[in-house]
Amino acid sequence: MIDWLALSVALPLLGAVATVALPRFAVPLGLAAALPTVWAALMVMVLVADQGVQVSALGGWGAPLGILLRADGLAAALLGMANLVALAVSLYAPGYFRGSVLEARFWPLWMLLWAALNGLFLAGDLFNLYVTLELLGLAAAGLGALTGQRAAVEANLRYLLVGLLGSMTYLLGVSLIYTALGTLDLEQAARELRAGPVAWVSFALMTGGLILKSALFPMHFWLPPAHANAPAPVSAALSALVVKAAFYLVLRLWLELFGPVVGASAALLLGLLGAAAVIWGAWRALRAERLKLLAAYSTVAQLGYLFLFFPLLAELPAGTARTELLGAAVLLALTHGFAKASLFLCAGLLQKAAGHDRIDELSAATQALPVVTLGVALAGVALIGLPPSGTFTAKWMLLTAAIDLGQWPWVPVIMAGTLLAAAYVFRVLGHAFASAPRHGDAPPIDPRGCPGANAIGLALQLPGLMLALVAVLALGMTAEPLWDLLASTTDPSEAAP
Amino acid sequence: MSALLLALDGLLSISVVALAWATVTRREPRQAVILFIAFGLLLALVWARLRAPDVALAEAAIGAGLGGALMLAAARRALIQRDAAPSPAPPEEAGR
Amino acid sequence: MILDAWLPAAIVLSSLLPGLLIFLLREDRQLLRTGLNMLGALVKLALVGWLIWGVYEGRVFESRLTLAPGLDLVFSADALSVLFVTLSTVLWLVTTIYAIGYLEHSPNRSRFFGFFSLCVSATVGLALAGNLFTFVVFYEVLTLATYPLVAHRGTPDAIKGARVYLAYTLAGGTLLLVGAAWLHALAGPVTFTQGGMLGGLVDDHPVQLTLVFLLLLGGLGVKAALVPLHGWLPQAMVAPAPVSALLHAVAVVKAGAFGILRVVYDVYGVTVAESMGVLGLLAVLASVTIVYGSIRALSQDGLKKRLAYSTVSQVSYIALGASVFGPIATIGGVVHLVHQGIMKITLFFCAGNYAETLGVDRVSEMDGVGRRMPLTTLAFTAGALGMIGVPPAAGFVSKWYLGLGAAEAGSDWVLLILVTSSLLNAAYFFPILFRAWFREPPARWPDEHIPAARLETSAPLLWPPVVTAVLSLAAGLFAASPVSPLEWAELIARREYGL
Amino acid sequence: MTAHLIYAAAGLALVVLGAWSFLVHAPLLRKLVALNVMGAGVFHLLISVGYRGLDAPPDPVPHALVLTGIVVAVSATALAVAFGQRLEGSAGEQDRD
Amino acid sequence: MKRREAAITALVLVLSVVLAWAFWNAFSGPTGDRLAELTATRVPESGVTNPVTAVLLNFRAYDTLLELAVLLAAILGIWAVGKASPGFLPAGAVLRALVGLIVPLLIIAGGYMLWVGGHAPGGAFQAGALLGAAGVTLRLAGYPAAGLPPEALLRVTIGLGVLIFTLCGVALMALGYGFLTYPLDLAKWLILVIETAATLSIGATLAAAYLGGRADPTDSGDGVTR
Repeated sequence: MIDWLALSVALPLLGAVATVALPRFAVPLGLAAALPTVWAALMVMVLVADQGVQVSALGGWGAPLGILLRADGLAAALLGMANLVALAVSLYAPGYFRGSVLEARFWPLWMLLWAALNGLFLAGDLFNLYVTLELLGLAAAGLGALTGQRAAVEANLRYLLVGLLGSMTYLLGVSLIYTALGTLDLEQAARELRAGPVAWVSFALMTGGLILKSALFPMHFWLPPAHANAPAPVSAALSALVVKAAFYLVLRLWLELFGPVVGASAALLLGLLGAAAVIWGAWRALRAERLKLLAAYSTVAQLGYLFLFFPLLAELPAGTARTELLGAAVLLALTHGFAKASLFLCAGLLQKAAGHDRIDELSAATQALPVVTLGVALAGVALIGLPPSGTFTAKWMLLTAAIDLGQWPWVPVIMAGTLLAAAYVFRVLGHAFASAPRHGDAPPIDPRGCPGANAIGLALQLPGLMLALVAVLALGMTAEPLWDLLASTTDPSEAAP
Repeated sequence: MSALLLALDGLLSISVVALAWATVTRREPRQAVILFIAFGLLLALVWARLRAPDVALAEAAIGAGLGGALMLAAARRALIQRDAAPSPAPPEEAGR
Repeated sequence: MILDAWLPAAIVLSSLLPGLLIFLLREDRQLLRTGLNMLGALVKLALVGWLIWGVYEGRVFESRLTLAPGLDLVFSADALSVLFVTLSTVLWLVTTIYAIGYLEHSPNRSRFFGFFSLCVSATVGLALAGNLFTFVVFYEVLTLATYPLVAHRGTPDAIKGARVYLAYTLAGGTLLLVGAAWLHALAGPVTFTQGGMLGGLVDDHPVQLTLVFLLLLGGLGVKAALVPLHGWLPQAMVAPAPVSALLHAVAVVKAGAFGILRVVYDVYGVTVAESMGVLGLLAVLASVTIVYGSIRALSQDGLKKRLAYSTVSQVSYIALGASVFGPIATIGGVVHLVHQGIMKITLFFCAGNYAETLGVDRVSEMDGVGRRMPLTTLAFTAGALGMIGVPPAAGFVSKWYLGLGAAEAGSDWVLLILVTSSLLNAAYFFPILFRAWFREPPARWPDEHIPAARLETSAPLLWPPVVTAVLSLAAGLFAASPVSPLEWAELIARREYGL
Repeated sequence: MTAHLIYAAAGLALVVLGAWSFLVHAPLLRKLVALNVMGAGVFHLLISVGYRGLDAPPDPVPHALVLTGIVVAVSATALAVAFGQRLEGSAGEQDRD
Repeated sequence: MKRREAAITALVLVLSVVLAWAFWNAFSGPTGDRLAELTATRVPESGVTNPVTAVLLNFRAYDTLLELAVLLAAILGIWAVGKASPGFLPAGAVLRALVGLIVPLLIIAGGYMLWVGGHAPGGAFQAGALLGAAGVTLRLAGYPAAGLPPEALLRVTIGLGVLIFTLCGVALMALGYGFLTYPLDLAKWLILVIETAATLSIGATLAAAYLGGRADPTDSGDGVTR
């Protein structure tokens, strides 16, 4: 009997211990743990697709005494995305860190972060979620401060403190649920929670705590410096996965636990915050001077889009239309995960080649590394939401739903967000074309004036490009099975007549 | 008996909160941390009263003990540094 | 037949796949790159031939890919799409040859031809789009694929032009997206249907559908360069000549005009659109654009700029044809989609030849070019006369049908527009022709690259304009033959009006 | 039986005190102390939820949760202290870019 | 600044009222027992008699495993950021003399705590904390390494808890019991093994955390990504 759910968490934990114990062999040991972890996660996805929701009662006790791991379609989709992104990061990291003291420090924390992510996606227990959140937060802070540089440490100290406040708030909400319902199991709690002060306040506490962690506007202030100052593979993981994990939890709790009992005004509030995030994040990204800072602000904006789905989901009765829209939300989250990871991985290489990541001085680097630039371009297409990326499909469905439900105010927000995103993406891409002219008198730019570029092999460039291709082509053109997968999402309001 | 116990509970609760108040309002970091340690130990005592001896032990040893020791060391370092440098070090702006 | 389901997709892929391969080529693999380019163009031509034959036989071609529940990418072929696909495929072949001659010694060729192929793939994709969603997808992809071509030279001017292009087209794309999504929310998946697909919906949501029409028109009008959304087109003139040809004749501007035809005829249906009163607005916009473009063209000394404003004016004939109710005007508009393409591409090829061969890029420098480059100038003359509408050139046929249709619909003021525009056309083209043929050439050309040998310029630059000029003359002379664009346009008009 | 309510109220008071102090006080150590007080409040609350009077054995589940929580809190505190120390150590030092 | 503080104070006061209201509702709900009775009936199947240990190391063992991982993450993060700097005042002679007495006592008490945890208050965390306290005491007395083993061994020790815990889980799964599902006859011993490993890890980690600084074989003190 192989418990793939438990293995998705256990394998990276073993990898972490191994890389702690034998730092000299961190890379081979880390990769040796990474590959089976990805395999286990993909097996979970396959099982969910084939057989529906997968449950593993750890310790054999079952709820409410023991802890359940549970994988439904939603969990499986995010698990699959996270592990593929993590695989790309793992393949990229050795080349990126080669010869640096950071290599041995990176791997154990990275494997712990990975374990936390998988644990979080699969958790079916409210307190266990708290532990995975803390593991995620501490591992992320450690990774973010990996270089020990002042700016990085400062940003991550702030992240750590905000994260702690968030998880304490979350834990208070969990205590409230336990006090009222006497269970920590998510599904049981969902069955027993009724509309009332307990539901409202625990929703506010848990979601509020998670919003701090998922950097939803106006709680986003910690994110850009923390993500922009980390080493590129870490930024990729933080921006693509860690904040996404917090969003996933908000969505999951809302769908299963709170959606039916807290009413539409709470969802509307989430939507409003999301709208503000879309505009503010995109605006700041446009004004950013550094590529990684731009990418980090773009994360703030993209998270905003995800929260726009809440008021729409809240208004739809359970059924096909709602599942379709939920699929769009998940598609958006997945596409952003791949695209943002790709953008950070590519930005890291441009930074390596140019020695800096100031956008206005990146012409030589973008032209010396065309594969990387292609990766940036494709990731950019996905971030803007142009076809054929998955974002486009998702945005189309978001727009249609908003219009269909008469929630007009979101439409200009989406339009403005899209145009601002286009502006900041093409601010970067324009530099890829500025070159020595045949006519005219612009100063020629010599791609060879970028000595760092030669040291960057194709193997280091491919992970970023692959992720971008997934975001643009795979999720844009062949995303339909996602909705079949999500059909096995637990939605109690759907089960109840 | 019950009333007496209740009075004791009330008294304990009030002292815990009062001690916490003293802890969070103390400006001088070292004293704040020392108060925090005392607060933790008192809390451990209360938890023992609430029939949670395992947790009481853990709080005394880990929460108040090691956590306190860690923060105390940090407070001392801050003190040493401030004394060493005549111009005050920039404040540790951790929040916003 | 299973192949029928693949044919439309295969037509799109026939330029897409070579394009992707070209990206991977090293700069010096000239032979392989040219081979791939030509292979793609010829395969596409063959497939389109098969498609025409099949549509003529009455077969149904449809490729479908489901992206999400209720969201399908559909390629299918009807008379209108076949017309546009044929136009772009033929002109692409010619433009590719021209581009090879024009760019073979400049840097970043793999990048250029890769995006060139993407651009045509997107155009063919939107031509074959079977529903509005697919159209929007390829409309946006076209924007993306064209940006690098406009920016290709990398000069500050080029980067700026590309940025302006992008700002206009992406903003337009967003309007189109919202309009399309709105329509989708009202009517479900919007499949292009001859005679329109709205049915009785207009009675339920007259205001919403009018707003949707305005949004769609706003989105499409940017690419179709309707005033006041035309600002990008003159700025984009910094691009190399083959790109200008692509923008003005094969792909971008055409995509906008084609989209307007689609929306009027196959989404709303011309009868419904007429009853909603939105056609009048379109007519006014188109007329203003026609006159404004011509007036601006008068004062341009840069040859390509003058041609660009001419495009602004000429493309709106297509919209004008769509806006006048009645089959005859429709024929005029639809056939102008083809005629304007052939004539304008000829003019741009010639302009490129003057610049490449002699360094001549201003009207004031064109004295006597007819003697130095007689074949090119003959082609230019054919195109210019066609634009003015001198019989029996292709442009005359378009204008004739437009005028006849307007008279039939009782819109006499349209006749006035046509006459004014033709006079203005003459006013900005005749001076060029006069200079070229009747003035003395200067002692030295501004920047002579290619010396006159057996041919007046290099072969791949010379033959494409000659071929397209001949085509444009043929389209006018043999308008009555059964395989002419005019005949095909009549077929479309009959179907749209259910005659 | 109201003892647990008294203690729960104290727990809430601690939470609120901690949260307030975290929000209004800027220095790192004060923030850390505040977070720890807030955490202690949550833990205290959980312990009082588990308390079922002098006669009945208490609910061990909240106790176990609190034990876990204490270790997590101390881990986070240690990490934050280390980060703070790194910042002090480089207060005057030029940063490498 | 004052205005902001006042706003926060007001906000927090509102929050406290809301919290009190919600918790009042929660306490007055129907589930007074919560999991107490259920746990009590199942403790005999857990292999230990101390209910808290039963929850921590059997019913909710997975939580505890992840908690050890949190501890590991913390120490790795600490090692990532910087060197230790003197954070203590040099110990006097009296303390030095006392250390010889206190440290062995702490270690013995730790061992006892660990053993007794199965049936009485105590267990891995308390025991680990005592070991950690021994380390802190040594450090305060001026032993720079705080009694911790050398680098290579220390790295193994801090990971030991997670390692043994996870290996037990996976091995049990491979044997067909399920992840972290102890067969009843082995439960007691498995828990003891896991707790022993966890105690060592916790003790070493806490002491190392107090030490701060960096256990990094290739440490150059410079973290530039080149």
